[in-house]
Amino acid sequence: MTRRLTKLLVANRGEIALRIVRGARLFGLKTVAVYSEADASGAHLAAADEARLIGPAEASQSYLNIESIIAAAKASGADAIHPGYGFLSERPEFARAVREAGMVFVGPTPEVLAALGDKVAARRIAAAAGVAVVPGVESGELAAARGFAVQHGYPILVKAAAGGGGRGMRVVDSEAHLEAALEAAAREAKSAFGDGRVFIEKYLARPRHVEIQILGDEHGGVVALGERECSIQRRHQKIIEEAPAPGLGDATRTKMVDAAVRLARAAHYTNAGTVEFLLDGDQFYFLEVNARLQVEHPVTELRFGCDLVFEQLRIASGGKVSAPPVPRGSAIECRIYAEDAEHGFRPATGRVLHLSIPGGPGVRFDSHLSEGLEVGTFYDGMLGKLICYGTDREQARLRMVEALGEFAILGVTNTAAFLREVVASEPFQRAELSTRFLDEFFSAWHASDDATEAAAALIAAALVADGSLGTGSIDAARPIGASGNASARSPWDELKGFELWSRAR
Amino acid sequence: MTRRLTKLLVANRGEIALRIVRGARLFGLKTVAVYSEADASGAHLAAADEARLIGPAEASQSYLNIESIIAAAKASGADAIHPGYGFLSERPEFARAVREAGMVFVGPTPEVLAALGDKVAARRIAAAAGVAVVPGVESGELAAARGFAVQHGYPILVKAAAGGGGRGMRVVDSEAHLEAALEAAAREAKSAFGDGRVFIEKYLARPRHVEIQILGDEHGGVVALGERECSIQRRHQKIIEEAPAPGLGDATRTKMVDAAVRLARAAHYTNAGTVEFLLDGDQFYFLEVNARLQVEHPVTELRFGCDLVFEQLRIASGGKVSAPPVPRGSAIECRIYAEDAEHGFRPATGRVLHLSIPGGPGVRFDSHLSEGLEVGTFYDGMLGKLICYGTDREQARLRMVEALGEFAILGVTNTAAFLREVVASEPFQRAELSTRFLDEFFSAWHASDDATEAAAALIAAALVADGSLGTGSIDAARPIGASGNASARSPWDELKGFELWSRAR
Amino acid sequence: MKLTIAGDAREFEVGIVSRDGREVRAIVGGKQMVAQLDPLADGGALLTVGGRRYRAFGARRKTALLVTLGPRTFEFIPADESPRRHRRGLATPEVTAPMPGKVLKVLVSEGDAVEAGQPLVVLEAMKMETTLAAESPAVVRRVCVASGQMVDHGAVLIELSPPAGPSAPESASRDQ
Amino acid sequence: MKLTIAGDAREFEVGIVSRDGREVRAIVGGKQMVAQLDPLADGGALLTVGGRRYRAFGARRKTALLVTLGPRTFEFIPADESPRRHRRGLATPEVTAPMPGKVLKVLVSEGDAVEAGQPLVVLEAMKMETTLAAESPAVVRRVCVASGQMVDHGAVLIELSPPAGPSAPESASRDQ
Repeated sequence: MTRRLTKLLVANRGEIALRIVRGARLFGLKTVAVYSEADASGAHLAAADEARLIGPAEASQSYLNIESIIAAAKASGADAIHPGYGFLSERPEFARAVREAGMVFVGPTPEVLAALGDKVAARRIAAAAGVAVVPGVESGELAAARGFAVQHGYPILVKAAAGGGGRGMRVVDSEAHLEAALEAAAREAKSAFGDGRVFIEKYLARPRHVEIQILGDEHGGVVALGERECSIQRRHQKIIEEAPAPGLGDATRTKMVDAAVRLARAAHYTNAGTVEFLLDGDQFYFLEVNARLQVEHPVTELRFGCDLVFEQLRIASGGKVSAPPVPRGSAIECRIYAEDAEHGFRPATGRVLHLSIPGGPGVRFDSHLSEGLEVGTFYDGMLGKLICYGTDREQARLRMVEALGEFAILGVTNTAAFLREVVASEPFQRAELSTRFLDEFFSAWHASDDATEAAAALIAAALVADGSLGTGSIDAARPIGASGNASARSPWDELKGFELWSRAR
Repeated sequence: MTRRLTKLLVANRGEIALRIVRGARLFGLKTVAVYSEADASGAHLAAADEARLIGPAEASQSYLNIESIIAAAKASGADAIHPGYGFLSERPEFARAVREAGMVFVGPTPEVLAALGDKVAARRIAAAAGVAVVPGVESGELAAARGFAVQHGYPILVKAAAGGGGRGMRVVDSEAHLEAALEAAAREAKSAFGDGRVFIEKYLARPRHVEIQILGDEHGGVVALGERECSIQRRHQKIIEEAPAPGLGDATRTKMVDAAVRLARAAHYTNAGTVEFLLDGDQFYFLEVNARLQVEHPVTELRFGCDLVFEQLRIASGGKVSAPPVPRGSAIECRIYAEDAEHGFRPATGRVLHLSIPGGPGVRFDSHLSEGLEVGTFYDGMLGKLICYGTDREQARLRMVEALGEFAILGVTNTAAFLREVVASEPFQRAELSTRFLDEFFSAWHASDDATEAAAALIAAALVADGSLGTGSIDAARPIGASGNASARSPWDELKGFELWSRAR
Repeated sequence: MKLTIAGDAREFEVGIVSRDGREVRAIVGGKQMVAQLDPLADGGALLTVGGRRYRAFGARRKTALLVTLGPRTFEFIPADESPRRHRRGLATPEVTAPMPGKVLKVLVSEGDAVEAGQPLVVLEAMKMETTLAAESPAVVRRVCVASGQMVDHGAVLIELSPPAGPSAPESASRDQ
Repeated sequence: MKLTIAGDAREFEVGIVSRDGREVRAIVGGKQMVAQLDPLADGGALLTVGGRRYRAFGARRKTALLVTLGPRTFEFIPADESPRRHRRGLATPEVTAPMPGKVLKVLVSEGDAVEAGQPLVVLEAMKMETTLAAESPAVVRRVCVASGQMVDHGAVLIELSPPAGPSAPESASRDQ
C-alpha cells in the first residue's frame, strides 16, 4: 500500500453510515460520524469513535453541506472521507473539495465522477468503449423529444442528466403528457440534484435491470464481482435485488462483465462502482454507472464472501485489486421502507416501539433501527435491508420468506409484509423478472383480505385498548433517550400534532 | 427421498430449538415446539407453528421426560423429532421410543447411539477401525486407576463413560486426590447422565481439540465437512471454536478426515455427527463421537455455505449425502454465557433489560434472547453464540472483536467482555492454541483495572441513581408478558429474595 | 368499539366479551369468536384466532391503536377520532395532507374560486411530488400552510367553502 | 454515594456534582471529573470520560444499579445495602450462597463444632459442584437450608457462632 490511512470520516447517515463504520473498524481505522440535528440520537453515532454535528435537519444544510463536512473532517483529524451512497457521494465538487483539503476521497476521482455523473457524457464514453446504449436523444427540448418520439414511438423516458434512483425520471405514454413530464422531471431533477438538465431515451417495454459490480485500483487494475439482478422496482426505485441473475447464461454474463470492465478501463475508473445495464432477451444496453457503493452491495458480499467497504479502503490506501473470490450460492436483498403498501405506498413515520429482527443462518439485517428511534421524513425512508443467502436461489428465497415472517416493527408502518408476499409469489419464484414486475403482478396490491387475519388484528387492537397486550406504559409521546431539543418543543406543536418535526428545531 | 416428512417436533429449548425450527421451516416442515413451565414465554415457542407444554421446570420432568415428549409429538401429529444437543439428544432409549412411536428420529439409530454413547465402547470401535486412541484403562476402580498412573504417570483424567461437556470429568494431579476425584466424577456422572461409570485416560499436557464434522446417510454414504478447532475451553467446556483449525497442515487434515469417515462407516453412522480428536503435534487421538448436531456447527456452516439442520432433515427423509461444497474463508464462534467472568465465572441470573445485538457483514448471532426474558439457572447458562466470518482468520478475528464490542446485555452479567479480551489477545491472534489456553493466558483474569473505565462505570451508576440514564420506569420486578404463574408468587418469596425460582412452581 | 384503519374509509366493530386466563372471547363484526392470548417475554404475544397463530405486538399512540401481526402493521383509529374529511355536506371541508412531507407550492389564495380538478397544493415527500386538487367547485376559505413548510400526515392545508348553495363539495382527491 | 461491586469487597465513592446539558461533573473517589452524556434513541447513551467514549446502558433493579459499558456489565450495590458477610467481629457470621443453585448436601448440624477448612455445604450450579467450607473454627448456630433446596445468590445457608471468646471467625471461603 502506498499510503497509510488512520481516520475515516463517514459523510452519511442511517444504515450505510453504520455499515461503513463497521468496515472501517475492521480495516483498522478510527472513525468519525457526522450527524444533523435530526439524527442526534442515531445508531451510526454510537458505532463510530467520535461524532460531529454538521448542521440542521435539512440535508442541504447538513449531509449536502460540503463546507461543514470538510470542516468536521479537518477538526477531527480525519485523513479520508467515505461518502456512502446518495447525498454527496457522486458529486465531483465534493470529491474535489476532499482532495483539496489534503484528504483521500474513498471513491473515484472528481474527473471520473464528473464524466460518469452526467448521463449524457457517460453514454458517450460507453459507446466509445464499444458498449451498446439505449437509443435516445441527448436533449430535453420539447421539439427534440417530439422528434425522437415520432421516430421511435411512445412510450419514451425522460431522464435527468444528473439523476439517479428514479428521481427526475418520467415515462411518457403520449404526446399529450410530454411537455408536463419534461417540466416535472426537470423540476424534480433541479430540486434533487441542483441540475435540471434532462434527456430522452427509448422506453424498453419489459427489460431486466442487471448490473455488474466493479473494483478498480490506481494502478489500472479492474476486476468484476459478477452481476446483480435489480429488476424489481417501484417508481424506478429498486426494492428487491439478487445475485446471481436468475437464468442468466454464462455467455451473456461474460459479455456483460467484459463490457463493464472495458468501460471502467476507458473511464479510468477507481474504487467500487457499478455498471448498470438493461437486459432485453440476450441484448444488453448500458444504462449508467453508479460511481459509489450501491445500496444492494450485500448480495455480492454474500455470494463472494467479501467485504466491499474493506476492499474500497484497500483501494483508497493505494492497494491493488486482487482476483475476485469464486462465487458461491445465491443471495437476495429486500429493502424495507417506511411506507404504507396497503395505501398507495404513502410515506409513514413514527417511533419504533418494538423491533423483531430475524436471525440465524444465512440472514443478515443491515439497519440503523433501534427501539426508540423516531422515523421522520427528512431523509430517505429506507428502514433497513434484509439479506438472505442460500445454497441456491430457491433456498435463499424460502429463507427470505421465513425471515420476513419473523420481522416486525411496531410503530412505523412498513413494507415488510408486502415484500414477503412478493418474494413468496409464484411469479417471483419462477423469476418472471422485468422492471415491470410489480406493475404486472402487484399493481393493485392489497394485503390479502383474509377474514381471520382481519379479525385477529381487530381483537389485538381491542386487547391493546384494554391493556392486555403491549406495554401499556409505553408513552410514545415521551422522548426516549431524548436529546436536549425535545424540551424545546412548544405547546403549539403538541396541539397541532406536529410532533414529528419538533426534534428538528 | 424415500419418505416425506411433514411435521417436526423439536425436543429442546433455547437457541438450538429456534435454530432447528428455522432450518425445518426452510425445509418446508411444520414445526412443534415443546416447553417447560419455566420457558412459557420463550422465543422458540413463537417461531414454531405450535407449542406444547411438557412439564415443570426441572429438566428431568420436561426436556428429559421421554414419555411427555412422545405424547406431545403424537398429540400434534408430528412425524419426526429433532433432539437438538444435550438433554435427550444422545440417549438411545429416546431414539428407540421415537422409532417405536412410528416417528423418525433426526439422528443416528438407537443402536449406533448406544455403541458410541458409551465412551469405552466407542474407544473400541475406533481402535478396530484403525484410529488411534488416547492411552487409558477401561475401569473406574481405584486399584486399576492407580496401576495405570504408576505406569503412565500423573496427571491422569477420570472420565464418565456416559459423559460429555466436561461433566463427570476430573484431572488428577497426584495419588492423594485420586479417590476423591473418582468418587466426585462418578457422583456427577450419575447425577448428570444417570450412569456413574467412569474410566481413566492419560492426561495430555497441551493437546489441541480438533473435530471433524461428518454426515452419513442410510445408503452407506459418508462425507466430512472439514474440521473445527475447539481448544479454547473452560472446565472442559468449549467457549470459542473456529474453522479451519489454524496452521493445520493439509496432510494431517486429510488423515483426520479419513479417520473420521472410516470410523463413521465402521459404526454405520447416519445423520450429522462429530468425531472429536486430541491433536498433539501431528499426532491425533480419537476422543469421542458426538452423535448429534454440535453447539459449534455454525462455523462449519459459514465456511461451507451450507445449512446443517437442512442437511439433517434431508438425510432423515431418506436422502443421500452429496459431495460437500468447497470451503471458503474462516469463521469463529464465541459462546456467551450468563456468568460473572470477573468473579470466578459464577452463574448469573436476571431479566434482560436491554439487548444490543451486533450486525452487518459476516456477523451472525444465534440466540433465543429477547428483552424481557428472565434468565434463570434451571438450564445451561449459554445466552447465545456470536459467529463471525472473514476472508481469512485475522479478518474473522478482528470482526469478532468489533462485534463483541457492539454487544451488550443489560440485566444479566455475561462473558462477552471476557471473550472480547481473549479474542483480542496476542496469544489468540498468534493461535497458540491448546486446551490449556485459558489456564496459560487467562488463569487469574480480571477485567483491566482501568481507572478511566472504572470511573465511567461509577459515573454511569450515579446517573442511573439520579434518573439521568436508563429508563427509570423499568420495573424489573414486574413480570413483562408474564405467564399466569407470576401472580402465584408468594410474599415469602419476595421477602427472601427467591424471585428467581418463583416462576417454576 | 368502532375502529377505522388509518387512511381507509372502512369501519370495523370489535369488543372483548371476556378473558379467562389465555382464553379471550370477542365479538368481531357481530360475530362471536374465541381467541387465545399467550404473552411472551419480549412484550408481545402469540394470538391464536380461527386455528391460526400470529406473533402480535401492540401499543397505543395518542388515540391510535398500533398492532403488528407477523410483519404486517395495522394502525386503528377509534371511529369517533378519525379525520373529518370525506364527509359529505360539511360547510368547511378541509384538504389534508395524505402523507407527511413538505409543501412545495400553494397554487391558490384565499377567496379564489376553484373548479373541480384544479390543483391546490403540491406536496413533496420522499422526493416525489404529489398534487392535491379540488374534487368539486369551491371557494378557498383559508390557506393554512405556506410554501416550504413541513406538514404531518392529516394536517389541514386548505379549507374550502361551497361555491354556492348548501351542497358542499367533497374535499380533495390525490393526483400523482 | 458509596457503591460496592456485587461479589466484591471493594468500596467506591461517587457523586454527581452538577449537570449542564450534556456536561456532567462528578466526584469519583475524591477526584473531580468531567463527563459528557449523549442520550441515544435506544435508551442508552454515549458516555465520554477522560477522552474515552463508552456506549452505556443502565437500569435499577431493586437496590442494585446495573450498568453496561460496551459489552462489560457492572452491578453496583449501595454500600449500606451490601450483604453483611466478610465483616470481622460479627457474632453470627453467615455462610451465604456465592451463586444461585441447588443445595446438594448439608454436611453439618446445628450445634456442631467445625474446624477451619471443614466442608459445610455442597452446592450445585450449572451441574458443577462447589463446596463451602468454614474459614476458621466455629460452632454451627443454625442451618437455614435443606438438601435439594434451590437458593438464590446471597441466600444465607448456615449461621456460625464463634467457637470461644469474642474474636469471631470470618464466614466461609469457596472451594471448587
